[in-house]
Amino acid sequence: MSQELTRMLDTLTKDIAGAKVTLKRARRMRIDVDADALPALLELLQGRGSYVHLSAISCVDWIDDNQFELVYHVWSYESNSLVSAHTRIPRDPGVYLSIYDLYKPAAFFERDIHEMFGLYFEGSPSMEKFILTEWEGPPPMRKDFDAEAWVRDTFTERDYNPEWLKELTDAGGGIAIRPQDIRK
Amino acid sequence: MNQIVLIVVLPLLAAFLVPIVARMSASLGAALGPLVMGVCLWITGTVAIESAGNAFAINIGGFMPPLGITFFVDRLALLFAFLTALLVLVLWPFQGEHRPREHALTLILAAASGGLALSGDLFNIYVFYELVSVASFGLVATGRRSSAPAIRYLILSGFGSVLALVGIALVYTQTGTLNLAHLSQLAPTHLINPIGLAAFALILLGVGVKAELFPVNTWVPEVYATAPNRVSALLAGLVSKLAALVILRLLVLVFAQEQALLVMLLLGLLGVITGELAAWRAQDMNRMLAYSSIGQLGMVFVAFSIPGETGVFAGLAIALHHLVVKPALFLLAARWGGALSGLAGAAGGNLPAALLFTLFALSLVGVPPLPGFWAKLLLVMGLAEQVGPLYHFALAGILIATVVEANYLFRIVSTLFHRDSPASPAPQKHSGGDIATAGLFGASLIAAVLLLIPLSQSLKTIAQQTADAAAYRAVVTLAPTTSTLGDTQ
Amino acid sequence: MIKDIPIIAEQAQQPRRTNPLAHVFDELMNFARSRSLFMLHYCTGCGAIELPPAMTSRFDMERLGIQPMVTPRQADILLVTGYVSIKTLKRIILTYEQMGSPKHVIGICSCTVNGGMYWQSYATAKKLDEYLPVDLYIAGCMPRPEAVISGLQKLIDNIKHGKSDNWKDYYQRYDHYLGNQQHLFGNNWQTPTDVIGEAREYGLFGPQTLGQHTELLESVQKPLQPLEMKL
Amino acid sequence: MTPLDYLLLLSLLTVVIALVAGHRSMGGVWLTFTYAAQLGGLMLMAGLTNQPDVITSSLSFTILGQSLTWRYDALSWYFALITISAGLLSTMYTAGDWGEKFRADGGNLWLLHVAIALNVLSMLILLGSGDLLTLFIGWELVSWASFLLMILAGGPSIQAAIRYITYAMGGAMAILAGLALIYGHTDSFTYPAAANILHSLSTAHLWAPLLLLTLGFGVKMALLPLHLWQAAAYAHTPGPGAAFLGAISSRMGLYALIVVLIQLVGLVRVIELPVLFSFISARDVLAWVAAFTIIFPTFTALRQNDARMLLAWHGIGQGGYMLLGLVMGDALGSAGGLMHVFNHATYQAALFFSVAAVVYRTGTADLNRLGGLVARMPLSFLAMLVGIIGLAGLPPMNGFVSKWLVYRSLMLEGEPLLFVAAVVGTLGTILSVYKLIHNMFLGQLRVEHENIREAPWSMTAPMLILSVVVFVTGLMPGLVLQWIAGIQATVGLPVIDYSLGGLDSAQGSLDMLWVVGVLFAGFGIGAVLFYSGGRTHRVHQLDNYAGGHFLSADIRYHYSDNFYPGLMRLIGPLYRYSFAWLESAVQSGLGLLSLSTQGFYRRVAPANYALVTAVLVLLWVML
Amino acid sequence: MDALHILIELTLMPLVAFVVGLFMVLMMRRIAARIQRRVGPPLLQPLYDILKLYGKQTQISHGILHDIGIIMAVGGYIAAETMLPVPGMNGIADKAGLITLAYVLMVPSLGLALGVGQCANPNGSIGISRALTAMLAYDIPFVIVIFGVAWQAGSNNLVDIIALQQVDGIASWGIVQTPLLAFAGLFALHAILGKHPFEIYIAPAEIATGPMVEMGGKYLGGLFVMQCFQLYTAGVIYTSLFLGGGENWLTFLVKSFAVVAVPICIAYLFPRFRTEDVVRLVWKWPVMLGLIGIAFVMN
Repeated sequence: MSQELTRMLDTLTKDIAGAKVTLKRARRMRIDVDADALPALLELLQGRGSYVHLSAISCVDWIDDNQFELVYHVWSYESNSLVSAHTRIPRDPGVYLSIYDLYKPAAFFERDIHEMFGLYFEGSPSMEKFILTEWEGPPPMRKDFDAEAWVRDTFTERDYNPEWLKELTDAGGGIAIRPQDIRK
Repeated sequence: MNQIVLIVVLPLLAAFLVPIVARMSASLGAALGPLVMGVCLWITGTVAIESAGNAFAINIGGFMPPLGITFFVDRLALLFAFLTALLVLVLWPFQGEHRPREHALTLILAAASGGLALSGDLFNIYVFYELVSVASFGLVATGRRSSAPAIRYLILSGFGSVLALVGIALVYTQTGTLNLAHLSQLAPTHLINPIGLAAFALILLGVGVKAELFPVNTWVPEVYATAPNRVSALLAGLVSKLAALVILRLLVLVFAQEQALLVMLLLGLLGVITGELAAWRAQDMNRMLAYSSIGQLGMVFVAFSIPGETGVFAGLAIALHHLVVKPALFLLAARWGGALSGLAGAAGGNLPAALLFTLFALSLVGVPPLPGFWAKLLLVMGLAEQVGPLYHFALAGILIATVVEANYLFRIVSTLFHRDSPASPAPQKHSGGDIATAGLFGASLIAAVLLLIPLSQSLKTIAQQTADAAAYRAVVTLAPTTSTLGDTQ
Repeated sequence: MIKDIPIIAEQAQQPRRTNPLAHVFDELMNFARSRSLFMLHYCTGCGAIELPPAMTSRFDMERLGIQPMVTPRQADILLVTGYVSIKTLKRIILTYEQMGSPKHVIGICSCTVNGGMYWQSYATAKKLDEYLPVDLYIAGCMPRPEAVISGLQKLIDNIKHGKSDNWKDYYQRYDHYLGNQQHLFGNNWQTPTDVIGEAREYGLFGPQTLGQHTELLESVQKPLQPLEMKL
Repeated sequence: MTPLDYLLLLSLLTVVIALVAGHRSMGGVWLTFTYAAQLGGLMLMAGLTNQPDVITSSLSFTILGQSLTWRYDALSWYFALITISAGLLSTMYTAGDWGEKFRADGGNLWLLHVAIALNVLSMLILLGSGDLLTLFIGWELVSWASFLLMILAGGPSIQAAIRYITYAMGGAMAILAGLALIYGHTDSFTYPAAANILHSLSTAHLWAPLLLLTLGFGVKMALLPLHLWQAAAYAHTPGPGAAFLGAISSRMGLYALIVVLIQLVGLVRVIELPVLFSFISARDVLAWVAAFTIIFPTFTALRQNDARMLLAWHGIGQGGYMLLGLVMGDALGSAGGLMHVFNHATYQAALFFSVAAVVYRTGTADLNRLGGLVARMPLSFLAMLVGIIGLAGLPPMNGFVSKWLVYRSLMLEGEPLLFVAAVVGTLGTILSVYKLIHNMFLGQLRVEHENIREAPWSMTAPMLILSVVVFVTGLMPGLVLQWIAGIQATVGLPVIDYSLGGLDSAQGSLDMLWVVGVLFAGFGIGAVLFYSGGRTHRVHQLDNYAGGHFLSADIRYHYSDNFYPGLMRLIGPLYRYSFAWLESAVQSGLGLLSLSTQGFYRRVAPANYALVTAVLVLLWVML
Repeated sequence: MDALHILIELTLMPLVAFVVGLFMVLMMRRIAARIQRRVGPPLLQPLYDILKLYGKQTQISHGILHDIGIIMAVGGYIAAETMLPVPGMNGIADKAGLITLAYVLMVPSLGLALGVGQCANPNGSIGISRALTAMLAYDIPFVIVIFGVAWQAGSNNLVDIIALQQVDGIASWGIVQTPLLAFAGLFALHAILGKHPFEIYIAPAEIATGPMVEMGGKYLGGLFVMQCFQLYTAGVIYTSLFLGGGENWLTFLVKSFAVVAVPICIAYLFPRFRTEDVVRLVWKWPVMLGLIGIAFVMN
């Protein structure tokens, strides 16, 4: 079954340059594809491969590679299988195409990704604030955003050194942070 | 007092003179007709004063009835002669297209109408009736759109004449006389039978054509809608009443029998109901007025079908009221043709006309204290006094018809006064003459309210005199031979 | 487990009324207050799940005169049961300000104390008492019903002895709280409740009721005047 | 010259002044004074309420053999009092700023003044009718005067007025037929003759005139199923005109019914009169008609979204209480029914005034476009509050007393179902009037109404006067009951044993002085309790619980549309079977008939008819 | 002397009502607790609640009508209590009668409705809309019962009705004489109390306690006082109509508490009905039984 699926996908993507189909698990395939070929791939998947349901779009910040990885999870109700289309785009300028015209639910996912990663999707119906209506800072899920530093800047810490804890610490117990865990 | 004959003769003469005179001098030709009618008016007035309410008979050429031509002059006849002259004068076609012809026809109509009011024998009545037909046919045909309706009118009218003639013939075969007084003497013995009744029915249907009696009135809406409004006013106001007057005379003097009354009642009631119902859905004002006229005339017939003086009283009251109101309404309708919805807001430019219309509508519906109410009250009282389900049925029919009448009339009134309608092309203003004439009618209506008590009394006297067949017989001195013939049979 | 948070500012302690009758009356009212606590449990996080057991047959809060209520107008205690995201905090402040004084705030779960397991999240407020005068924290992740009830009893004791007047602190140091709120929510922050007006009405002014933050508030706020009847 | 002549002359003078000066800005003020003079003239006749006496007018005619006379007795006096007062207050209301605005908006103020003056005059004439003919004449005058008042606003009122006049003419013709039947038996229109003949008629013969007259007068009272015209006709009349109509106009039907049913036929006879082929009596029929008149219009009012329509529908419903009380025929019921006429006039006028004031300020009476006005128009609110308490029939207002009398009578007469029907009506009224006051005056004030002000004094004064009357006559119903007792003595009903506070009876008395006193003492204690609590702080209306949501002025935080969804889910489907189908059926039937008769007249070959008829007649004659 | 006497009565009757009402509220909460296997509140809990609410230091008002609403709600009940005869005191019962009482009892609801309206909170308005609908439902069986009892007694004076029932013991009680009416009355009483399953107009989780949504401090305190009066009134009316009133204070109180206990015991076993279901239910069974009861009475 899975073999058939892979074969089917291979056939489907043979025209798309650089598309690589991998079987992750039963009924779970991964396709790596170039950024400029992704819309074509999704169109094929939706139109000919019966992957009509966009489950989610996820984003990974590969800060070391200076790339965002976008993963489009599409589901087929006919073959009951999930295809994750992986593509990578440069972090800078962080602009990509919207697939709103293929999958309407993409609007929400893209808006969310825009809010969390600062990635801009051209053609998406709305790039307004979505959930973080109060948030003024940088996109919080980017790896170059240091949440802890932000928290330290924004909030004060509570010093909590009651007597009973002191006794425990003196006795060698209590909360201890290993030296390598302490962030500068 | 014999000069009363002149009211028939003079207009007739003038009618023949008018074309000639008009050829010589247009203005004189135009003035001749009104002048003659004025003279008639004056004659009638003097005769009325001289006779002081007493009836008298005139035998034309000195021949005694039943052989000669008899004019019978009582209060009713004088009243109608007077009203004829007055109405013709008031509704004189000052601005017609073919003036001499119209004037001549109008004069003939006046003469014939006067004759109808005065005639004392059936044959003359038939002759004058025919004359009226001819004149009115001519007048109707002067309208631009009225040729087809006029022909229908002619056919129906002719058919009616035939029926009436057959009826008269039947009467003659039964009695050998056509003098009303004589017939009145002979009726109890000769005409209270199926043949007499048949004669009555035929005459009723025949004369009924003019009187807008139920089944023979189908010409009415079309003719009134297309004829010049002054002609419609004359026909609806005057001619129909004269025809009704003839029927009244016959009913009182000759055919005073139950079945005859019954036929009248039925046909009258049908007239009321169909007329008012048809008017309810009428789409233009002239037709609506025509249908309404049918209804009102039906009411007159219902009233006449009440035996005795009450019925005459009520019928006369309704007829006179209608005679005042309907011509005025037709005059007002002159510039309010076309679809009723087009009249929205017409009161804006024409407030007097709209107010007059409202007044007449109120009176027509019978709102106290306007005369229409009292006339209707008389009818209601008369019907209520009668026993028999048919009379009560008629009462119900008339009252329901009144409701329908109120609805459609006041739908129009509200349309007239509708203020915030989209700007439709404003209807033309009425000519001053029409408004003035209608105003005259309105004023007379108001005057009637103020003079209600004396008016009602004099009308009651007229009704008494009219309903008294014996007095009629007493006035007309019959030739001895025929009277003995009547006695012996 | 349960520790008092000391009142942050020294309060302008109201002088005890000298009239013995008034004293008795005050004591009576304090007692009645302590025995009748209507709570509004603002279910922000996981701690809310521990409240139903505390209310129902096993533990039965009603023994202590504690009843759940649904609107802030009726409530005396605001129970904040779990992490407080910044968005939620706005609603909590709105709700708190709509409650009638004397009112008490109880922070339940560690998250309200110092952020708990969300200590480094950009989305949650860490210390509730920076924004609202918290009377009592019930720490734990999550505290069990016994702990909740024990905490409530502690609060009852405090109220009975007239020691739980933190709500006055909100009026008296409004500028401080407002400053913290503005720090988090931006300069346009405004609640529909006119706290300064209330403080003025009830004579609850303190030295820090007004300050630079309230000035900022007054410069941006939309009108809050009640609708007076006009003839 | 008798006092009645003075009164009628004064009324005529009012009409003349309205005609001459109605368009002037001071015209309204002068008219107000003339109405006051009329009231004074009426007070000259106040002695009528003490003894069963009659004041005749020196005006009388004899037309067509019938004499027309006019006279006043206690009944006429009572109704005239309400009529003139309604005219007075309506004109007072119109005289000031309302009239100016009405004129500025393109209304015909002159016509409004004339119409109200004509209405008052015609009603006074009707109330003075001394025989059946004058009754009918007065009736017609009243009908057409109301028609004038209804139609003068133009616009949607025209449809309503036409509908009204059709119903009214139908009613008038039914009356005329009834009178004709009586006349057919007596040849006279005088009351004694009519009473004689009505007493001697057999049951079967009595039914026809009775039915016709009741139907005819019932149209004006808007008894079911002849009620469809009223609400729209009244509601679309301009403000004070609607108040006037709502206060008194349809009560003329009740007056005439009292004259016919009680004075002429005698209530005892009506009570015993059996319905043919059944086991119920005429009273049962009337009482159930009244009961349905209470219920259906009241629940129709519940669905209205226009304040004026809502009030107008209630006006119909309240008419049912009057008739219901009257046909019970005992002292309590008839007193309740009669007193309700006064009470209804007072609170209904106050309500219409209040609504008109709101329309004056806001330009709408749509219940979904108002709200929160109590902060801006407190006096109008007060008038409406008093009015709705009266309308709903709750203590301490006068509406309670009259309804109490009706309830009590129904209890004593042993009519449980009617009693329940009456209570259902009251409960429906409470629901509906709460919706009215809530949607207009309570709840959220809309942004666009932030800056409106209270209506001017010329408008608030009449409503406050009425509010005071509503309260005072609720506190001391004896003031009105003394007139009622006079009427009962005059028309031959059992006389109520009243006291200043209400009623003394062994089977349960009512003393409003005590009830109201205790109620207000209760309020006093409540107030003491309330104000002994902590100080209150007034807050902005947006400082409101919304589940933590931040409210802003542009968010409509107000509950107005479909106010009783639960109830409507249950009884909503029943509204589909309304009486409108009856009317439309009659209308389309008439249309069909009309079409066919027109078809008859459109035939091309008319002579055929003549021929056919001639042949038919001849056949009939021969056979 | 007479005036003084009646003044004392008028003062005492509401006071008694309030105190008894407090205990009725306590009983209600205790019963509810016991049904749910809880301990329930202490003895003076209702009093504590009221004291605390009146003693709130900041209270918000939405306008004068908000205040007047509460005053009317409490004051109306205070007035109504003087029309309910208790052993030894008749108050103004013979000047008002049953119908008046029934209508005076609507005044507090109206006052409350006005106050809630001024709050400009739709939850409150929705609550009032439902409460009024419920009133439309339960008042019909209630007036049927009133009619039946008044007809049976030949008077609508509560004093007479009570006296008639005390003529010969239990046999002359309304509940024995007219059991159907008594049952319909109990049904109506349950609905009047507005406890489950008829408490859709409160619906805490849905419309945030409806009419009470903006009521805090002494406003809510006033409503708590009103609840005391309400329970008392309901219990005493029913006792007077069907249980022969009170021969003495002991039996009077026992009967009244017993009457209130019945619906409460039933109430906490049920979830709640929707509005239209309340109307449908109440218009069906108690109305039917009441009418049958009247049919029996009137024969």
